[in-house]
Amino acid sequence: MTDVPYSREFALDLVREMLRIRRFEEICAELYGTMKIRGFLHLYIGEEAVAVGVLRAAQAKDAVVATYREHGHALVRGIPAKVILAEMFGKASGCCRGRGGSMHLFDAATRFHGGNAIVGGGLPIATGLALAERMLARQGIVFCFFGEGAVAEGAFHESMNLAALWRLPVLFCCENNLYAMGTSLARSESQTDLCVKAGSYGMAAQPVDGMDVVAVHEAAKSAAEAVRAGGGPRFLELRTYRYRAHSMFDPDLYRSKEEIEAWKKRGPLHGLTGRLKAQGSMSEEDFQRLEAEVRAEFEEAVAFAEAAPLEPAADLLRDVYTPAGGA
Amino acid sequence: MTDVPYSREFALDLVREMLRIRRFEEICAELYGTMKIRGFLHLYIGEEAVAVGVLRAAQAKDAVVATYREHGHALVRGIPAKVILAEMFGKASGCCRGRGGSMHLFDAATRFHGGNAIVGGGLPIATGLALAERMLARQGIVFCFFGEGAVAEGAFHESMNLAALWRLPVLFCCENNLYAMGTSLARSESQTDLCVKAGSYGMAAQPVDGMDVVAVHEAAKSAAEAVRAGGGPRFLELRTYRYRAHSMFDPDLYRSKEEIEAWKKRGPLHGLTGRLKAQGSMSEEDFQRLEAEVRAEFEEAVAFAEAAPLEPAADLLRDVYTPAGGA
Amino acid sequence: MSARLSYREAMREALREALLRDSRVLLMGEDVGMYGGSYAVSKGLLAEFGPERIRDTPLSELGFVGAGIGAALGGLRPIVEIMTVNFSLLALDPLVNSAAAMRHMSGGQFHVPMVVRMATGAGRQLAAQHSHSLEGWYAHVPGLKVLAPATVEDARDMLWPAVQDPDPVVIFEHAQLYNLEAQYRPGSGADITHGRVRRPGRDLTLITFGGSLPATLQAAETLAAAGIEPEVVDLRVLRPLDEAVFLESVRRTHRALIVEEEWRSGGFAAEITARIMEQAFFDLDAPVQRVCSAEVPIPYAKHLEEAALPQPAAIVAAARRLVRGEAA
Amino acid sequence: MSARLSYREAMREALREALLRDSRVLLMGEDVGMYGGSYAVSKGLLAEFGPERIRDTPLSELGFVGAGIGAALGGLRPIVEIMTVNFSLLALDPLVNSAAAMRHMSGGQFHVPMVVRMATGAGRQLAAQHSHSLEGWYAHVPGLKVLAPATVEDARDMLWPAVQDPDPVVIFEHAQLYNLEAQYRPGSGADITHGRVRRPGRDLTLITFGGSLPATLQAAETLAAAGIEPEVVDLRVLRPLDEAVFLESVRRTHRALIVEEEWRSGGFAAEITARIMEQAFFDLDAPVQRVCSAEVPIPYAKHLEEAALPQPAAIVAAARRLVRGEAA
Ligand SMILES: Cc1ncc(C[n+]2csc(CCOP(=O)(O)OP(=O)(O)O)c2C)c(N)n1
Ligand SMILES: Cc1ncc(C[n+]2csc(CCOP(=O)(O)OP(=O)(O)O)c2C)c(N)n1
Ligand SMILES: [Mg+2]
Ligand SMILES: [Mg+2]
Repeated sequence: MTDVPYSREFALDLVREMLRIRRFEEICAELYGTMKIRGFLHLYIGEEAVAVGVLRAAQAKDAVVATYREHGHALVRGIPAKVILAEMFGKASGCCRGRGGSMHLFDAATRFHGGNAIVGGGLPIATGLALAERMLARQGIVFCFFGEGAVAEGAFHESMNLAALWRLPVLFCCENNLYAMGTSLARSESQTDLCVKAGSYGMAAQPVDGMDVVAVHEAAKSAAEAVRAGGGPRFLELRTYRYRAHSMFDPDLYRSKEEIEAWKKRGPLHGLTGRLKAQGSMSEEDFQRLEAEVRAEFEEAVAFAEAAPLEPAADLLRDVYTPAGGA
Repeated sequence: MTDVPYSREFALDLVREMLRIRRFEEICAELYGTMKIRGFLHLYIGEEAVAVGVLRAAQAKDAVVATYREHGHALVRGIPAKVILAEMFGKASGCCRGRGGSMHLFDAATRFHGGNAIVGGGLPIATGLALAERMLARQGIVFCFFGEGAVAEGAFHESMNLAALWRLPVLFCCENNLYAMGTSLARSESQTDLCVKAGSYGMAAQPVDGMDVVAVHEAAKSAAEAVRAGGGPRFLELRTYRYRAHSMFDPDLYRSKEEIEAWKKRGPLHGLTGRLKAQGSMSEEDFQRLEAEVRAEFEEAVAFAEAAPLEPAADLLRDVYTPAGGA
Repeated sequence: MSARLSYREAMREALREALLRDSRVLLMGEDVGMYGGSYAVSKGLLAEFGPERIRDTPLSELGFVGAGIGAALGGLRPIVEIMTVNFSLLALDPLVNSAAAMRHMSGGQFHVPMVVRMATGAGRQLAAQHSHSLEGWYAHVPGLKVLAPATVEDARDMLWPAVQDPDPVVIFEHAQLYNLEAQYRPGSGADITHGRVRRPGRDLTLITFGGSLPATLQAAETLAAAGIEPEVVDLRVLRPLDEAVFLESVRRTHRALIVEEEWRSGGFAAEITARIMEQAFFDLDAPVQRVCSAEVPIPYAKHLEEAALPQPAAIVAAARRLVRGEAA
Repeated sequence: MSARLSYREAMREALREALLRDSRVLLMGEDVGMYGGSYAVSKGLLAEFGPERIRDTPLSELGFVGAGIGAALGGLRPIVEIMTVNFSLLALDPLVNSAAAMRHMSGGQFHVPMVVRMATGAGRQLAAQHSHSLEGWYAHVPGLKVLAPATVEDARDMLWPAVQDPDPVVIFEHAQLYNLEAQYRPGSGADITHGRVRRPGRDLTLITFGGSLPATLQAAETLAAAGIEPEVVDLRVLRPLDEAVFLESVRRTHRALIVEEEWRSGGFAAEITARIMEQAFFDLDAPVQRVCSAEVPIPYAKHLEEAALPQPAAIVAAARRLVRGEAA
């Protein structure tokens, strides 16, 4: 186990962000139990290293496209937890004023483009966002997240080709957690090496240990740099695992307890804290302080979401179209 | 130039079939000029070796799926020329009673499943036909033709994966004539080696000189055997060229005269006749006899199509649904 | 021979029946097997029938629907499940351009005996990409047949005739119906050509289908309690449309209100209105009215979603206005 | 400042105008560049504006329409061309699930200033997979705006306001109109919110749009010669629908006939019928009627295709029956 090659400050930031996601998701699960959150809820527990490691390589000018399993990405990207939570409570103070819910978090301020509940639906959009960056001669790049299940969709194929053909600045981040709902990768892809698939578009592709936030961050940094330098799109296969069921409706009968337990041993959070403690850059007190900060942040967020007002039903039709004069 | 490794009979059959396609297409072009044929008309001139070489590896029990550029396939498969021509005349004696026209030739007797004017539209259907072969424990395989332009479509991607994942008996025959309407392969695919693309599904793939009917036939025979033996789908990239414009509306401004002329030098028909004459298996008289036979066949076909009746307009709604009791 | 069944169980029993009666039948779609179906409809079928016939597919709606068409052409009797109507947009090309057109375009040579099942509708706070209702789009397409079972009996009994049908049949299952329970009496749902009067009445005709039937029946009871006796017609079959069933009713009641969950403009209710206009205009005492969804991508928040959907109270209010003779 | 232009040239001039006036505009689609557009609309534009702005795409309808959405979100003003409405079925998912829903679903944060142009309609013997009309489907979707320019002026002038519109706009160009020629007067088509009376009249209102306008005007002349004076309303904008223009007319003429090329059941004519039913019922002297296409995948043979489509003779016959007061 090599040393974590970061400043104490940055290392603790990575711990904090992963911890924020972990605790946030746990709270969401509870709030689902008490019916404060409804609809479909997809938790990111186990996959924290991916969003944190990748998005810490993103700059403010970049755009982010994610999926329905996007709380983690939204948090790391900087959407305030209270605004995300208010959204899931269906409140007017939510980032989408309660219209989107868990699967559709959007935030213009951080160029967070959702939240897409169509599997594969984000890839063409990310491709177009990248086209705009290039044609408008801006320096941003696009981070596009999607699950390995999306690889079978035509949208994946068409987008990979377009992005590679036009050499667009997109970093395709495939979160390979081995399952799409109950369907394992081996039962859905004739070729299970996703980097081979990506490579067939002439796109540089790299597998990454998605349980190791350092590995993820290093890979994302260098891939993002290459993309930013105009080298065309790149593909990262982030090998990870979701500890929880697909959604709150999933009886999770398609995989074994042993498999889940084996992956839990490789947990991204205690993996990093263990290394930091071993190398003496973090103490148990540091960790407890982070825990307390995160707890306080989310207590406040829950209170905010609870207290937040509902949008008047009379405003239902607002924003179907842009009001005259607006944009 | 090696000897053509076939009996005189089979070699002459190959010549005859290519000649039939060539002359048929020339007649269609003329008939389009005189407005006997209308709508979109896509000619196969230059590509004859592909349909002939591949389909001479097909058995009666096999199914065939083609595109809107399918006159050649239909002829080789055994749909009578007069019935095809009557179809293009919009007559009731046409194979689809005038409903389909040039782009939609169907024939149940020869398991000819069209004629599909949606680029890529045939691939999922071919995959399903192959699934039926397997699940009904029949011995047929499916020959699926499509242009290289279709490779960019999501339908290609999804079908290749399904067929490979389920190890279905399909032979995917990609007619790579370098252009999709006015768009060259290099301007539409980030990866122009189509066998690499096919290989990324874990599917055996082979490039073939599509101007050499012997090469095509040998490749198709062994690929079809492998598919028939249960080895799963295979992919052939048939490198060919269309001498004519995409359709009768195409001003053909996207490629050079020189390029067309260079390909014409490699013409599949005179390539084969040249070799056969050189090795003494065919004389000029043989060829002239074939020409005469073909001419007679098509003269009769044109007369038949001319004389054929129109379907009564009162029958317009027939066959939108299967009549009660029918199937 | 009568048992209490949920709509979900009824559908599962219908699938079992089809799989047992005809060895050419297979069920294919995303997560129909190992997962048990995203709405748990096919739970247990994998164990009973094995992975060839209960066939999990990759996430490839266009591909596996197209493959279903090919399978049907090849002699199988595929039942293809699409998780949600929103995702069916990915498969409209093969459904419209191939399945629906095949028989006609081939001059009667090839037909496509395929069943496509999909969940439709809102009401579970799933927001804009999982909640739409597009039954009317499918009902617009010549060559398709479109069914909307709204009762446990129909869920149980409409599938088998659909599977036997030589042409492509699309079945819409409103996601809110799956937990509906009722006493099941065999046989009454096996007709797939007719609509049905679900409640006789005389003062106006409420015309509905699928997921809107329960709200409509509930509204009818409220109206009855207030002395207005509505007749409730459940269309059941959207294409080919059984217009006789509602025209006959409207000719008696002289008033019609259509209730459905699609967006109002261009929804299927417009077609029902047009049929009545064309064929029962002189029988009408008041203009036909519609209660549909608000014209908005369905929002997540519960109160907004409720405001967007046709609720019993809105049906009651519209019916009252109609009977009192006011234009809406 | 008046010139004779074809509809095709008008559309090309409109594209040039948009490309010249706004550097964020690009035209993307299959064969828009090197080939010059499958209907030759964009011929010459590649040479003038270069391959970045006149962007040929691979055959990937889903991908490049989705990319158009992303490009619009990113600050460009893409004009996306889909060759034919049938192929647009491959791109309905991004159009409905993303483009149309984006603004509402994101609580007003993101909007999609994209224009999608596509050829629609039959009449050229292209058969079942190239001949459909699905304007009504798009007009059903909240969040989209839908235009159907039917004249040279509208072809020339509706594009620029559509490009400036902050929301996604779908433009239908009937393939039979491209060769239409007319004297062009600038400015009259620049409104994209209203329908228009194309021929004043008093005896009945013929309501139509897009490719059916010429046949309807032709029928109107035949009727006028026989002493029946129809008013002809061209909807121009299918969503948001300008109902005032036809309601006002129907209230004067008391009779309405809708002409359009979609299949009858569930086509857009049904929606027009429903609006008249709901808002002008008491003004009607006779039931509103529809002349639409036969419910059949459009066949290739000329005589069958003609039999399937709304012809002037059928419009005249229906109008006569309507004015004589017979139900159809
Ligand atoms: C087009 C489409 N098909 C099906 C679904 C239903 N669905 C939602 S999530 C999911 C699994 C996706 O798996 P993957 O892409 O691996 O992402 P993960 O959930 O594992 O993060 C499915 C099938 C959908 N939302 N969209
Ligand atoms: C889905 C779809 N998109 C576009 C078209 C229009 N179109 C017809 S043929 C063609 C070119 C196809 O090229 P290719 O697949 O290489 O076949 P080829 O014509 O060269 O035989 C195009 C773009 C279509 N028919 N279907
Ligand atoms: Mg996954
Ligand atoms: Mg080609």
